[in-house]
Amino acid sequence: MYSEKVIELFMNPKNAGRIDNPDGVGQVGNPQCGDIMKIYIKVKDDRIEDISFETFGCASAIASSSMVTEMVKGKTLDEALKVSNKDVMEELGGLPPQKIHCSLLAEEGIKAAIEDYRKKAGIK
Amino acid sequence: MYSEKVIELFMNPKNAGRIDNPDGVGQVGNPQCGDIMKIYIKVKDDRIEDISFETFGCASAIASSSMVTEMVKGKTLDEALKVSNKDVMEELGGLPPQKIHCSLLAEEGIKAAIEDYRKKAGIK
Amino acid sequence: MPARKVYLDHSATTPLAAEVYEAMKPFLQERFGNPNSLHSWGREARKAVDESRASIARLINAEPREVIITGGGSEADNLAIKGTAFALQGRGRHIITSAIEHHAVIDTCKWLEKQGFELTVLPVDETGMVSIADLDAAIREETILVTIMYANNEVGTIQPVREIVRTARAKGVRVHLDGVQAVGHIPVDVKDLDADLLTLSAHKMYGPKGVGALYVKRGVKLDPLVHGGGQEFGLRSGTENTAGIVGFGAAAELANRRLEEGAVEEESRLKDLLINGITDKIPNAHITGHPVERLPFHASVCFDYIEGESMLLRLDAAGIGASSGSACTSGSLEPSHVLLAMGIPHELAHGSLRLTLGKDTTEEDILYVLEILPKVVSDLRALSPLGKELS
Amino acid sequence: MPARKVYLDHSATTPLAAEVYEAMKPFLQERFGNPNSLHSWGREARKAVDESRASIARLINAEPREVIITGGGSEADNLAIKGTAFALQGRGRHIITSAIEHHAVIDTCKWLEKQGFELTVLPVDETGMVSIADLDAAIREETILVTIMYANNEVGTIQPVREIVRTARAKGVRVHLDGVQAVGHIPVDVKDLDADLLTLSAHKMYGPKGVGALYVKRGVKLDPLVHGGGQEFGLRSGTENTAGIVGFGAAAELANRRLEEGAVEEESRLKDLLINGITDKIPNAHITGHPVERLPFHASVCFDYIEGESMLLRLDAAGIGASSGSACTSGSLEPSHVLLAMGIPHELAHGSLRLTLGKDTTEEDILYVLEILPKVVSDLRALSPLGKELS
Ligand SMILES: Cc1ncc(COP(=O)(O)O)c(C=O)c1O
Ligand SMILES: Cc1ncc(COP(=O)(O)O)c(C=O)c1O
Repeated sequence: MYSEKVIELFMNPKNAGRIDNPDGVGQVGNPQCGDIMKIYIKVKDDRIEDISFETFGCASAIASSSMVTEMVKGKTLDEALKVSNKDVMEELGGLPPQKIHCSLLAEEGIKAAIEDYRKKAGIK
Repeated sequence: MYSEKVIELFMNPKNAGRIDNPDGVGQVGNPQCGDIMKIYIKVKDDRIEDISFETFGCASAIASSSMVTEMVKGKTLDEALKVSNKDVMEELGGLPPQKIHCSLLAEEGIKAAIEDYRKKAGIK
Repeated sequence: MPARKVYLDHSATTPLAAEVYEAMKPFLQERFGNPNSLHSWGREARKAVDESRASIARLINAEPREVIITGGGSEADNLAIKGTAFALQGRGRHIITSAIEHHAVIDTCKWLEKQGFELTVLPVDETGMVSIADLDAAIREETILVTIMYANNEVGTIQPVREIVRTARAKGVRVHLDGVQAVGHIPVDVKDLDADLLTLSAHKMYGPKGVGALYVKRGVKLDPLVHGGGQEFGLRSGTENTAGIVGFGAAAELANRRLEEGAVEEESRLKDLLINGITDKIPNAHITGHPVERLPFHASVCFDYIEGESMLLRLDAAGIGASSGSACTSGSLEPSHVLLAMGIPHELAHGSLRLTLGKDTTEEDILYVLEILPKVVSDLRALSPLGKELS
Repeated sequence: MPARKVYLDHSATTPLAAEVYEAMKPFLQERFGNPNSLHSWGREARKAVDESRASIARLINAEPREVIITGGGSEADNLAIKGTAFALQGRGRHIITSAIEHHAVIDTCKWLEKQGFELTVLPVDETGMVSIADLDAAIREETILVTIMYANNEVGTIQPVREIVRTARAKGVRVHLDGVQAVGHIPVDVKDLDADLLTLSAHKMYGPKGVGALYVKRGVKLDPLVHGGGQEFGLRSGTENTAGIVGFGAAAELANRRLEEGAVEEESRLKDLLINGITDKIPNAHITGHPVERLPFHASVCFDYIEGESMLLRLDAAGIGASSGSACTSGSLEPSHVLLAMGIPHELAHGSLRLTLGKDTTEEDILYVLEILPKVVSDLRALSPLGKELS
């Protein structure tokens, strides 16, 4: 059902946990639906210098979180905003149809974190 | 499904065939229903001296024919008339429910042959 | 003990092929998982089910997604017919079938009649063939389904399925074919046929009993017959019979191979040997079914003056397994509706015998039958009061 | 490779017992006859089916004639409910069920609703119990069936079946019990219960998948679900799955023996060890289902802050097979209707875990789970944004 990559990242996720004093935090999903993703970012020179996640959800939600944080780390915010759920899915080696929303959550999580950062920084 | 006795009599029926110049012949059943039994008797001193059958029908019809002819051979006509389908079934070690009509046919066959004899002999 | 054991009742059921049993074994032992489980036990079962579905699909040139596995051929017939009736009742309530269907089709149609559906039963000719003109004339505005068998189990006649499908579909009517006797034995290609629904049964093609399938063309909507957990794409709920499905898959592979290798032609040659031997050696023997358009493994005959069950049991005593459409074999009073629909008189229908060959049938087997059968027939005729004027 | 393989998903399916497989073997090989055939191949198959039916009947104290073999538990549920609905629709069209039924019952009832039947769904309390007062109040003049499960598959709660039957029958209403999780595991006696219909499934009691049974009390009229050749006393047509039925019979014999020997008590002891270990070692763990009236092999729990599927896959990586009522395991959006009906909030229901023991489960297995599970839960909690204020 899951690709090896998904299982690997789910078992050994990268960038898991919290960052102290993050510059931006995005939370998407809701516990009723069984998925919450929280993304923490540190931004320096308009780049994502550090990033982490906390996820309540299934294996593909956790793997998608881990994957998207790896993908955007070091990117400029505008580059990061271009990472789509399709890109995440591709890197994961695909997701089962009923799990596509997990990759969408990952895309939205990054967007929410960046938005939060920009709002706090007074950037429009 | 069938008792050993039924199978034995079906495979090696007794009293099968025709009797030359029978004193009475009874035919019961009809080919539409898949069962015809024809009983031939020779009568001497009001007793069934010889008897035979021809049967178109299933194993239990053939076994019932054979059994009933054995049972009435040597009996007086009145004794023979008392042989019921239950008696035939008992001697056969039972019949499956949907085959009970075969033993009835045997009972009726004997009755028909005796009736034919009595009619020919002018006995009421 | 008989001198030889010769099983000639492959239309009733076939032995499980050795390779099919081998394929099933692990799923009756350590690979016992429920395919719906997420853990490793479940995943290996799911994989096996998927692969088997693909094998079954390949046999009939369908997509795996179009193969719905059921608990047998009868259930698949019921699913096709009731599933259509309940799904399309808003559009119409008229169903067309034929007079020589299997009971799984007839009795289902009759039950629907009691629920307010209308039924047209097409007659057949003396070879067991449906007429395309009759079918065409029977189709009405409210017709939602034509259900006709691919090949008949009692007399082996193969219907003009291509024309049946074409005629129905020209008027936009859905077609179900009961392919239980055909699939695995003659080439069946659903893409080529363009039928909507096709029934298969594993145990008629060297697979296990209790598992069948319904081919459901993509886009064809059915109500499920068995509701529940939503297995089989929502059309047949219940924990999958993994071992059975794997066996069905292996049987489909075997059938594919046999069809490719032309193994069926040898069966057909032996069948002709048998049929010719019977008509040569036994007077008053009437071959039933179509002389040419018939299943390659199927011989059926009616003998005057004797009754089927007694033939079967005499043959059985000699080690030969056969069947009959005689009323006495079923415990009912009427002989086979198939034989009667073909215009065979009652008393002759009572004397029917079916001999169906299989992949392991040999020429020696046939010669043995041709040695035993004439004697069985003449012995029983000697016991019979019928036909004596002729002998 | 995990250190150990521990299968704790016996409510999903059980391994086939070795003796069951041994009993089936000949019917997957030389004893391949169709039980409806008259010849020796058929007769030996018929004998085996009859004997197996008697074994199944003995397990629930029924008469053999009252046991209708089907292609699984789901089909038996469908037969009980639709069979009653169609047979009794002239008398009334109201059906009563509960909020925690298996989908084979719920979805069948919902389909009947679309066909014009009326449905009352009884609520349950926080332990998963139906209230007898609710049931009594729901019965109306037009009520034709009460269908309630004997024991629940997700939380193990055993219903007050005796009172359910008594209440319904006092008002002349037919009762169906889905006994799939109960039969073979706790004593079930249909004479004592006086229920009309009871569903069984072989693969939940060390028998094969794809075979089940419906107990139909003598005199209870049903419409068949699968029409056709008239097998199973006219209630379930189709060539009998001989090997499967023989396996079911052997599984019934095994279950009878285990129940007599009290083998279930050891299972229950290990289950308590597991439940107590979980609540001792893991904070914020909520045992679901009834504390006492539960299946002896059944442990179910919800953990705060984490989601079921991820638990399953982490456990699976450690060699442990378990299941969950999380939405993510089924691919739907809503978590288990059973947990929600018991008043468990959505987010907690997402964190459900079911561990169901079997006849081969050992104390070492349980200790292994108690070593692995706390770490899986705490690792996943460390990944979760929820509940962080508490830790
Ligand atoms: C309570 C209950 N009813 C019915 C079923 C369906 O049984 P089967 O899987 O044999 O169709 C199950 C198991 O899946 C069950 O747990
Ligand atoms: C033509 C036909 N249709 C349907 C069936 C029913 O198949 P099954 O025995 O698998 O239920 C059979 C065989 O019994 C058959 O010959």
